[in-house]
Amino acid sequence: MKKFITLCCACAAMLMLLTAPVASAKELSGKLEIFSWWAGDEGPALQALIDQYKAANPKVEVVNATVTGGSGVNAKAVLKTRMLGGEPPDSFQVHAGQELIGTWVKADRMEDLTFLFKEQGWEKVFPAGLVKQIGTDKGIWSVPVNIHRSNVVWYVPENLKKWGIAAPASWDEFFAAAEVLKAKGIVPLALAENWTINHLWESVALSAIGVENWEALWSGKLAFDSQAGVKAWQLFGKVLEYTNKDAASLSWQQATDMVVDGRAAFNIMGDWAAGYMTTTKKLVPGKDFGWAASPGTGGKFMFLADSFGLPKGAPNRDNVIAWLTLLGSREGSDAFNPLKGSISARTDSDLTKYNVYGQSAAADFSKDLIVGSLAHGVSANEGFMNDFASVMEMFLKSRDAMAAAKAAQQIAVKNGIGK
Amino acid sequence: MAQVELSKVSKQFGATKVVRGIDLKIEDNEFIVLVGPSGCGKSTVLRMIAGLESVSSGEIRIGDRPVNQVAPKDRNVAMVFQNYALYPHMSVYENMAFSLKMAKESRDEIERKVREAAEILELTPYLDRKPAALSGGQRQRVAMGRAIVRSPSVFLFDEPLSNLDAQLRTQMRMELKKLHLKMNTTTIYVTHDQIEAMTLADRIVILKDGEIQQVGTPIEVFERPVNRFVAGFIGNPPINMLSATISGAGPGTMLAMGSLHLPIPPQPACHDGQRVLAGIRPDAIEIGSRLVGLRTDWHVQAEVVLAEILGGHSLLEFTVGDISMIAELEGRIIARPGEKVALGFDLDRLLLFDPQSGLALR
Amino acid sequence: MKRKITLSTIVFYAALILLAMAYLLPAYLTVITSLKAPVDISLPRSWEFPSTLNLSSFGDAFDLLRPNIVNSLILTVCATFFSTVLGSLNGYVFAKWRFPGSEILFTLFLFGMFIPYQVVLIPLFHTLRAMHLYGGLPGLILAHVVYGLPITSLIFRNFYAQIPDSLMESATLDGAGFFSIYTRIIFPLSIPGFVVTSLWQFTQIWNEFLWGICLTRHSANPITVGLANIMAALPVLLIYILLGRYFIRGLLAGSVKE
Amino acid sequence: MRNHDRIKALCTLSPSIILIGIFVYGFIGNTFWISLTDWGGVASLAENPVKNFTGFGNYTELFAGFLGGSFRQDLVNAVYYSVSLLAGAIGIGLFLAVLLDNKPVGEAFFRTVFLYPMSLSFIVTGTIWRWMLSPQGGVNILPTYVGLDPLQFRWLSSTEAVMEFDWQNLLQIALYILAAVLIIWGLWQVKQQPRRAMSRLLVPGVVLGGGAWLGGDILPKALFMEEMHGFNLATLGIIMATVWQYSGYTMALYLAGFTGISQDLRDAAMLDGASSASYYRHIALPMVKPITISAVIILSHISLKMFDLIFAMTGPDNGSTGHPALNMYLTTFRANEFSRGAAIAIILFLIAATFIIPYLISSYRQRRIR
Repeated sequence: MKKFITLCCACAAMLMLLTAPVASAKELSGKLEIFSWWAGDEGPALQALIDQYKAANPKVEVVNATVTGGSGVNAKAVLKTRMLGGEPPDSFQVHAGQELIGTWVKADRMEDLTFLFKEQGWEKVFPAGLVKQIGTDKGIWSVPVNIHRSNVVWYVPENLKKWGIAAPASWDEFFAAAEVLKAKGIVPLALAENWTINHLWESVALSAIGVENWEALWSGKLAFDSQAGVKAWQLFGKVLEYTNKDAASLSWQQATDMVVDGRAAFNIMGDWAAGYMTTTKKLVPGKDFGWAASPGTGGKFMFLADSFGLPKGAPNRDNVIAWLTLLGSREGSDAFNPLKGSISARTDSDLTKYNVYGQSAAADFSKDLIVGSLAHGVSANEGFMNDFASVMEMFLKSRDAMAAAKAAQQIAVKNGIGK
Repeated sequence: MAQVELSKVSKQFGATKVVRGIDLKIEDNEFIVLVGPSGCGKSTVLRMIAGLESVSSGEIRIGDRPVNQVAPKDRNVAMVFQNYALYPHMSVYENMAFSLKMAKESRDEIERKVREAAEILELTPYLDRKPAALSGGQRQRVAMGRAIVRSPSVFLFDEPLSNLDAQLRTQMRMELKKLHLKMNTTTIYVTHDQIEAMTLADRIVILKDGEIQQVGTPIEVFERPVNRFVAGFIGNPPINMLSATISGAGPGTMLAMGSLHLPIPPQPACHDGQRVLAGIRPDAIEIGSRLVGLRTDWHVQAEVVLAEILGGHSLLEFTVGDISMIAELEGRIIARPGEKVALGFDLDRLLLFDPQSGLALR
Repeated sequence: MKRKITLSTIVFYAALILLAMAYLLPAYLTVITSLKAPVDISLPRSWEFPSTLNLSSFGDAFDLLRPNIVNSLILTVCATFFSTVLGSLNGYVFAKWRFPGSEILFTLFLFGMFIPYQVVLIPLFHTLRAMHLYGGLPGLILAHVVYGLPITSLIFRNFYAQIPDSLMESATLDGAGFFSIYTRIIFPLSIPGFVVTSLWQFTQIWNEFLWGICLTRHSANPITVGLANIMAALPVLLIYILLGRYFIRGLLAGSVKE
Repeated sequence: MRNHDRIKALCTLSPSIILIGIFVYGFIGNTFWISLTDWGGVASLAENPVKNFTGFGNYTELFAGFLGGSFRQDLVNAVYYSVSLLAGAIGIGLFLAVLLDNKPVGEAFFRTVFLYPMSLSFIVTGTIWRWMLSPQGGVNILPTYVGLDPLQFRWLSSTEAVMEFDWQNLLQIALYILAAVLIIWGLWQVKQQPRRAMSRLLVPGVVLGGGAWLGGDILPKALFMEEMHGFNLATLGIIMATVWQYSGYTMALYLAGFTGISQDLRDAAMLDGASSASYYRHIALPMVKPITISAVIILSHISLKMFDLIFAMTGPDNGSTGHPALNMYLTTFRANEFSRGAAIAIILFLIAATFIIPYLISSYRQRRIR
């Protein structure tokens, strides 16, 4: 049976390889505008994809429209004005999950891509859990290009050895280690500007309430101000005590620098930090820096994924379909992800192309329990995300777990979480 | 060649009446000077003639043509402004040529007219200069040149000399007069300087509060002012104005000013005991050898307050009894304060005014 | 006369130099940071000189930003041109051709200078969309021209108010009308006004961010959007230094005389 | 007579009138209308989004609602921010102008140094100052170069606040402020018109203040719970950056004003025995009062629409340095609450209007007199 599936996959792959030249034989021309926030460090990865696309479709002029700005805040705003202005880009980057469904699918702005998934056989090569995040009962709405892991703790092994501690598997272990570090004048946990605080919250909350409760929260089955919800905030409050006080004025890179420079012991950040440390800081993964699942989340993989969709009214529909086909292909995926520092969303990627970290993440992805990230648009819609920032702000000021939990429940109701 | 006629011309800005029903006829080739204190409406009259202000009521005619509705450029008038209004970005030549250019005259014609005007005004060497590179007097001449080139039927001058220093002003005043004699164009000239008015005008129009007080030749307005205002406004140093009482009549008429009693010529317009204002021009007071020509009962002993020598003539401030006056005297008077001198009044030139209405009594 | 060096002169110059240094610090930081290689950049050593000079970030930034620089130049030049020309005509009317209600109208114009751009953002892109101008440079130019009108009209009005009325009257007597007075007398005299206004507009438009990001598609993004620090600041800085004195005069004309 | 030209003048103006009419007044009206609807939520980005009229719901939500807390803090920030910016930029600008007015050697150089920040984009300024004020680098470590300990202040991330008040008592506080304004105004007027000052200003002021103090408990509360807002110390960094950028501008304004004062006047003051300080205090400053007024107007306008600088310096979600203009952007384009964003924009606009309308009216009157 398994063999049969593998065969099918191989056939599909063959077919795809065959169809690709067919597509270019159609001689696509005109333009293709790709809208994303991948500038700077992430630019080369996107460029690799574009280069492949250009090679296959030399007559198409690719417009690489990037809008800079932390985790796409600007890009999302620009995208909205463009959609409202009736000028959708041909294809745009969007986080898989509620950021896609809650905003664009609900507003009926996307084209159903089920046909493409069927044609390419993607329903089999992408993990079902992931396809669930980009689809509704009415269709599948985007093509995922990568998987990032959110719950990773980063450290420098040499430093830990020097300080006489180990990477903590639970928060209790962390607190014990933190006391040691504090006495040495080392910041136990490096933190940066606000969105990274949300990022930390999701890792802490996941460890506090577990996978089932986490999913129950977002399906509306568990209230935010339930006992579990309050527990998450309490633990989070305790963790915050071990972070640097100047967090809000640092970028996430600067927080990572603190770990690299030995000013801090740990940093919880998505695995793009691995990309930053290897590419920009020229460090060797596994040797110069180490990683583990964030405390209390071993065996759990909190993911976020970038995906591209086809908006209704896209000016160059055929070119977009060729683009999406490339994104979903194994070749495209394996060209992009090693550079981006993420892993492929496909279950059949060529792991030899990835570095040590990528290989370990891919291994985890295939065996761990998968949950969606809050901070990166998987679990909740944008309205909730925006209001959650206010709640977080309130909590940072008051440190009142009960009040924060209650507030979170209110905004969940307001924004229709689980509906 | 044009006469200018104003009939019942008024101007109102909102509720304020600036000009109140003026009637004035200016003859062809005449040089008319409008004088009056500031705010009397003289500039407004000029600007209405130019067409820069609309007329609230009444009519203005230039030549025989009513011009109330005629655009300024079509009135064939030229104006010289107080600040000259030279276009700073144009050379002297271009400044003078501008109106001709606007009137679409041919290049040769413009060249000829500008050269001619420049010749008259001795501006030929400066034709390429910008106004900023000229002296005050030269700028003044360019402003005049700009007016001349159009050979307008009426010249309008709005205090053209007030921005010049005293010496230059006298010189330009004379040039202006000579120019008028040469060009023979109807000229309307506004000033608040009565010396300019006296020296330039064929006839002077004295305005106050938007109304004409008197129109007349310089001598007329000086010697026979129609009211106290004109008498006081014209003449420098100003007329000595004293309250007085008339007594007697006919040949025995006497004038009492304080403790001073003087016989005066018969005043048919006055009656015995009438209170009047007596005006004695400073130059109607004599001293020394010039006393000989005066009746002896017009001689008085005066006490010197201050004597000022102004070159060829002198000003003497003095008291007689309890009244004090100023005299303008020929020659250099050297007198110490407190010194007694003999003076004489030429009471043939005495001017009498009604203290209430201010009108001349004659 | 030779200045005596007194204690107060020393204090005076010390204060001046210290302040100048404080003002220059951020510039110093920017320059040395942009000369460092990425590995070299770290917070605790932010004030130190780069260990090796690295000019590549300039080249990289320039390559990356070339289209944005071109967009910004087109945008800034066009918008500055139209808004100053219109502003000059408006200022001419407001200063020299007053009519009943013109002062109220002018005040209503000025009001547009003070509205926060956020207030008009949503209707603005709806309107541009309806006009088929959304996304490209023409739409952005239109927006900058319109919202530049109040300030340019104000600067020119104040500038023209200084030109004596007698110049206008003289030209009227010389036979010039509304447009010929403008083209032959007023316009040639307003070169300094144009310099001042264009500089103001140039700076404003070049530096504007919110609309740049919200009203254009990628290919029309101005430089602030495709930003890299020092590159975005340089042209303005250069122009500014060269024409500094006009700049100051312009600021004054726009704000003081009112 | 000149009707022909008048018509030409009006025609010249008409394109601008139409453009300003639509783009300024029409758009403000449109935004106001949007703020009265419920345009927002999940389907707000549909081709033809549903918009229902809801009256002033968005406004009450912002001022008294549960989730308006961050907006309220932003509003308080904006007030403190504006006041500090005015004080800082005008104070320093004036000081610099006085220094340069004394014609030091290299005046042109110094003037350029102080003015150059003004030509930068806020995005640039923000990025530079983010570096300058990072706690482990920038100005904090400057003292180490002269052998001192580094500063520990967290410029942009401090969560401390001073001068806090409870938004719940908004009404009472508003009454206090009103009373204070009346009393101060009254004291100022008491010399010229004692009776009017007493009856119209002082007495009502005292009554109002006393009433608010005594009856504080019965006044309706703005919120259902306590909510403290104050001057967040983290905004100090933003204020410093803005002052850095704009004090040169006020300096230029004042400097030009000082240069415009005739040398005669200055000489006269010196002969009258005025010291340098009292010359500025009694002669120069009163003479450049219109400059102060326009600087206040321009700076408060800038501080009210502050968006890019904060965005670049502390990022979008840093609550303690938030600002209504930034909040509007996030509410509209991240939370998709278009009507709420419009309401924030209108509130911003109204605040700006309270500054600007009196200024425009007075300048209009001045022009009419002329």
